[in-house]
Amino acid sequence: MRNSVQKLSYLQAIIEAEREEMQRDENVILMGEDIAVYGAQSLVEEFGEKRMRNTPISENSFVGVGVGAALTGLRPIVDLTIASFCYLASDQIINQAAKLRFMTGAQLKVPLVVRTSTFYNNRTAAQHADRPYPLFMNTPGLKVLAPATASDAKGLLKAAIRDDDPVIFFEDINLWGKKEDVSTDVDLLVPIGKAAVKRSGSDLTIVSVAGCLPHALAAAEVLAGEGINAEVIDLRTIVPMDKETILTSVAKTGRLVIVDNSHKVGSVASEIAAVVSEEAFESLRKPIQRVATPQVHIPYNGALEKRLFASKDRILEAVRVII
Amino acid sequence: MRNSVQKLSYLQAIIEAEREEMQRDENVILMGEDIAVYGAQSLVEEFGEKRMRNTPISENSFVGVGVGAALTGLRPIVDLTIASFCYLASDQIINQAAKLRFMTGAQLKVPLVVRTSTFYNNRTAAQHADRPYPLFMNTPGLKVLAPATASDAKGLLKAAIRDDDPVIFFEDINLWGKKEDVSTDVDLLVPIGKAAVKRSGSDLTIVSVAGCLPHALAAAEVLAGEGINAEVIDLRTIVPMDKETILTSVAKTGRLVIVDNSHKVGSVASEIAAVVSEEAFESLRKPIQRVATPQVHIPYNGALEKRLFASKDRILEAVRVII
Amino acid sequence: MLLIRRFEEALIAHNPVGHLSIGQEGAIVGACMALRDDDYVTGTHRSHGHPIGKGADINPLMAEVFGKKTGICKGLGGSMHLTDTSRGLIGESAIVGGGFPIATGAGLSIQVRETDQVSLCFFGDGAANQGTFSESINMAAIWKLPVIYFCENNGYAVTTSVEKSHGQPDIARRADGYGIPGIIVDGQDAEAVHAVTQEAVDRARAGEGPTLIEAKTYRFDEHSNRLAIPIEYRSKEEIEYHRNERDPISLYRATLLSRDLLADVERIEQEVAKTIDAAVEFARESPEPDMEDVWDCMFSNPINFPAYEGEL
Amino acid sequence: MLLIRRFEEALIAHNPVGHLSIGQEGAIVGACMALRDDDYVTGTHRSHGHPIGKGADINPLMAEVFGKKTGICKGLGGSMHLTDTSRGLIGESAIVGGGFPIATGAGLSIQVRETDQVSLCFFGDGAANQGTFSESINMAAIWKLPVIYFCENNGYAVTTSVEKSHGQPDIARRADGYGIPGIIVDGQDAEAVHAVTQEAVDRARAGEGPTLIEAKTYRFDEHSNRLAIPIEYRSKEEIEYHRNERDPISLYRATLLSRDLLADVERIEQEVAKTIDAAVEFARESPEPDMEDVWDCMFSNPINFPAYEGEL
Ligand SMILES: Cc1ncc(C[n+]2csc(CCOP(=O)(O)OP(=O)(O)O)c2C)c(N)n1
Ligand SMILES: Cc1ncc(C[n+]2csc(CCOP(=O)(O)OP(=O)(O)O)c2C)c(N)n1
Ligand SMILES: [Mg+2]
Ligand SMILES: [Mg+2]
Repeated sequence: MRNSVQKLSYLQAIIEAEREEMQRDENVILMGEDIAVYGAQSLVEEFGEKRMRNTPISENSFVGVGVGAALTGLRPIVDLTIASFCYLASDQIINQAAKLRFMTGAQLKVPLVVRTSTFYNNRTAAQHADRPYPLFMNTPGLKVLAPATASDAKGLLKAAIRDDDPVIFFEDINLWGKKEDVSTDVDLLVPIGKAAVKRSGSDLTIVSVAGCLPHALAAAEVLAGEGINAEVIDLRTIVPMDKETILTSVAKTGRLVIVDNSHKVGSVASEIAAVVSEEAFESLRKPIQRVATPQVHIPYNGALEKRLFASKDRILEAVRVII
Repeated sequence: MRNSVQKLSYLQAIIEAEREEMQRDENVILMGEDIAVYGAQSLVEEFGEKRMRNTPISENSFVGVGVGAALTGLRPIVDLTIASFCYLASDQIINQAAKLRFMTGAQLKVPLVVRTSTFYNNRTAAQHADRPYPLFMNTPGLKVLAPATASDAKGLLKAAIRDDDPVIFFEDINLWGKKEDVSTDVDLLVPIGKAAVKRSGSDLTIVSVAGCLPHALAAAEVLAGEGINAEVIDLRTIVPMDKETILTSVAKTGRLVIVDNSHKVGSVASEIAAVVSEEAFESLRKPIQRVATPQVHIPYNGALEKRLFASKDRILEAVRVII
Repeated sequence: MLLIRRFEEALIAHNPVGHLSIGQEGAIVGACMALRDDDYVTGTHRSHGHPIGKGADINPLMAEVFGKKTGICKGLGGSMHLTDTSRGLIGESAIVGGGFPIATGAGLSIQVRETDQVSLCFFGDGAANQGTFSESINMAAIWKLPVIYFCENNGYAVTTSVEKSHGQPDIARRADGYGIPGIIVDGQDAEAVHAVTQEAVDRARAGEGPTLIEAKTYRFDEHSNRLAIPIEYRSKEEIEYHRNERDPISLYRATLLSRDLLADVERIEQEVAKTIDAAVEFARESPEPDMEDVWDCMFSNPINFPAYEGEL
Repeated sequence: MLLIRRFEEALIAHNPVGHLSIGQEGAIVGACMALRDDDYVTGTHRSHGHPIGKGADINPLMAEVFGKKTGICKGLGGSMHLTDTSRGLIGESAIVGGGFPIATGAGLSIQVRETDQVSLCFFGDGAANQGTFSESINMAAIWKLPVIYFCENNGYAVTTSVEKSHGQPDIARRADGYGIPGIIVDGQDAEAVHAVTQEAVDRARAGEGPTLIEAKTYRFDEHSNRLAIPIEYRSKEEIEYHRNERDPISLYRATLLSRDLLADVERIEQEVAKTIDAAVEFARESPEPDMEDVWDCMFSNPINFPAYEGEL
């Protein structure tokens, strides 16, 4: 089995990661609302209600229950389903999960994983369409992941479950259905804190955050047709950020476009821009371009909604400004 | 009375702003825990329990009660006392206050003010010492204020109370006791969205966020002694950001130090750095320096805590790198 | 009731989006009948019934679900957020439990402004497990606010039954912990719902404080007609029983017929059909909203905020 | 009890920081007496009593309040966070209401790991108004978790009385809404507290689920000796009455004397005095923590996170 692969969608890869880790370690449990609905039905059958906890609609508390369980020997995965619900649980995530180890002088550890999905481009309107990476990026004590491929989703989630610190795992529902070959190696982890160079190039750097990757690659394809070689980096881990991979690329290309579906002000893109303009100032030849969501809420109307998020065309437009 | 002044501390100025606005408009009410304790005792005497609501310890709900009251004719000021409690109420602030006008196609408006104090440098440890400006900076639909002087505190709070949109008002307890002359003009508002140039200079720009101002001015003083003229800008309003004042200054000086007591990753300083490196790239002569709090929690030990926040020395150190 | 039913049946046929109230119309309409036009209402993700119950215009509601510029929320809010402020609606929260504080705040506003309005908060059984439920009810209790907390207990939150998610299954029984009355009523009997709600409204207007009402009702369709449910969490027999024996519309129709009102019933049925057809037509033919609407609806007072400049 | 009292009196004398439990020792110690060393406890901002009640070493507790490197939390947590995990403490939350979910999670962990431990959650009357109270208790009820929710009802949250902030004043009465037992006990009577807690612990260990206990107690001093209170929210007579007639230590001392235990009492009093003196000495002479401790305590597994490099 070591070297074989299976075709899995991004969501299936996540469920497989959970299955493998639950098989490996009986202290791994899963909690969330309607736990069987979002793909995990087979896990309920395999592991039973003791380890698969269907919670009441009490987000702050069931995340906190995860914290308490993590402090006392379990390794809970808590599914916050839709990322807009992070705001209901941010108290327990930030004031407790992120701080408890520190505040007890490292007497405690918090091996907790919070899964949550960004539900944009889905006509669910403003109260369901948040991409709140920046909320957690600013909080010390958390690791924040946002994979863009099925393999990374599996490998990063497994790494997160084995990690002794609290990890927030952002899924992108626009990728849930995307299939690819995923390794069946039960010990293959994707390292937390490492970005992936998905395409190398020397003319400009495109850093893609979370689900923006397909659009970044599509844009790079078009540019390649015009003889422009873009390097495409998939950030994968938001915190801790892999500055090295980004700075190395910008040192080579001197031009940077960052693609991020969070709201532009205070975005992940802003942080990357700040780091690069601080630490790679001398190599930057053109102003950094952020392709992000403008400061408006997400409308219900699907056509309007779509225009607010990353697309090949919006990326190309940004590239044209600096090429 | 129009042109007279009175000596008020920063906290007294806030209470005066509340008093004047409550006198002017009977729809202004105040809500919060132990409302009489933090300086507002005289308001309870003047306006009575009907308009001065002592709330139970239910942050998410009493902020939401403020939202509901704002939708239906009142102009509530909700005191969230300590900024670490923002995480308990971020659901109602972000999912409701910030979004309701938009989601109803502008049928509703939300004239709500949330006051909250950043309690750092006070030996209250990590669960009380947050400076969570970035949380709200990333959210469309909110205005975010952080005054650094008594006059601005008064004028901005009055502007916030008269504003028809939700406003988050960050106080800095390290400034609460600072006295200065404050105008008694009941109609003097400080405009939301305008930074203040506190000292002009041509050699470098220091942008100060919230309570960092005294340290920035002290650093500028030292630099002046060395013949270096720093321009010091007090941001005052975090959202909407007064890009123009910052960009104009950087166009002149070509050097920028940003001083911000939020955690560095995803800070207000990061956003300013991103904007400047995007829009004033050509005028920047040296890499932008962010003086912010590193990614660690705030320790109880007072001596250690102090070292994590802005100080004259830390600012000077950053200036030396680019001068 | 019929207007809600036909409205949603039209959605199933023409624009299958959203969370349907079919089966719950008796509770909704019974409650709304006890309210005046200027009373406030907050609702939920299952938002179609509440404005219809409060007498809102159908065309802008239908256009909203179609995402059109003529929608009551300009196509920005959508199926989970049919809010018509002209009928006292002040938000339909798709954040479960989000309405508790807002309805309570409206109650505070009424008390401070000294009007004799009331505020009614619709919520589901699942929502009762949000902390905002107890926090808000407690605040209304201490301040004696004119708020009616009205639970549409349809037995399930998505796939989770009340029995599996509540320490004990009667939500109204929690009222005693806050020192307020808690009342259980048959939600399939619109007149019974009307009667208990009227009592609570009278209490509220008299300054006697909040009431918690629990209407036992049932959702005939799936949680949302956009969500595939891979498990059987309730039996087919249970569903069939409710559809056949416990339909609030059939039950009320029978009541009306027993009162010799066949002619009126038939006239109303025809009128409703026409109204709905016209609304679908209106919604279909309406234009889409523009990006400018998106920017325009952000702020009342956009000092220094950028406006839309055609960049997207 | 006496150790808590003298610990805090030493703080008043030497390092006036924090929220004191003086007056509430009977409730704290009575509850802790029913617990084993390996049972879990979560506490509050009023954090000194809980670890002492659970039998923690005094020196590291004292050093922590002094902010020293030898403190139980290395001087990083401080007065509101005296957590000693070796005695089952898993956090003292200065976020009011923050302990409910955490204690509940410990209960879940016990159930999943199938040990016979229990988890006890100390909280104040004010904390009962946080949403986490009802959310967490409900979860413990549906899953029958071995959790004891133990309210130190001292009548006030800072300056706000229970009467002004709770729809009705008995917190234990809320238990019925979740289908679990709610018990009121005199918190100034340590033996009575012990008895009811022991019953709840036994129920929990037997798999019969959670219990809500409300101990009526009183805080003799101000909310915190760092906060100036500009209003008179409780009468001097009320305070004097409790200090004179309702001091749990005087009351228990009298009980012990009536049992002819004067010699033991005096020996304990002397031992306590010595322990406290030694702890103050220890705390004073201990070194301050370093910036390196701050960085070291951030992550278990700091892959790719920066370590301290002396920059501040
Ligand atoms: C805060 C929050 N958590 C979870 C959800 C997802 N969700 C939408 S509806 C629903 C069930 C609500 O159940 P109930 O309150 O009984 O209302 P019903 O759907 O039965 O009308 C859930 C869990 C949500 N929208 N908001
Ligand atoms: C979430 C939160 N809100 C407010 C506060 C401020 N605060 C600290 S203690 C306290 C009163 C708590 O009252 P109670 O639960 O009765 O505990 P007691 O202080 O009486 O022991 C308040 C309001 C806080 N620390 N956390
Ligand atoms: Mg339901
Ligand atoms: Mg108390």
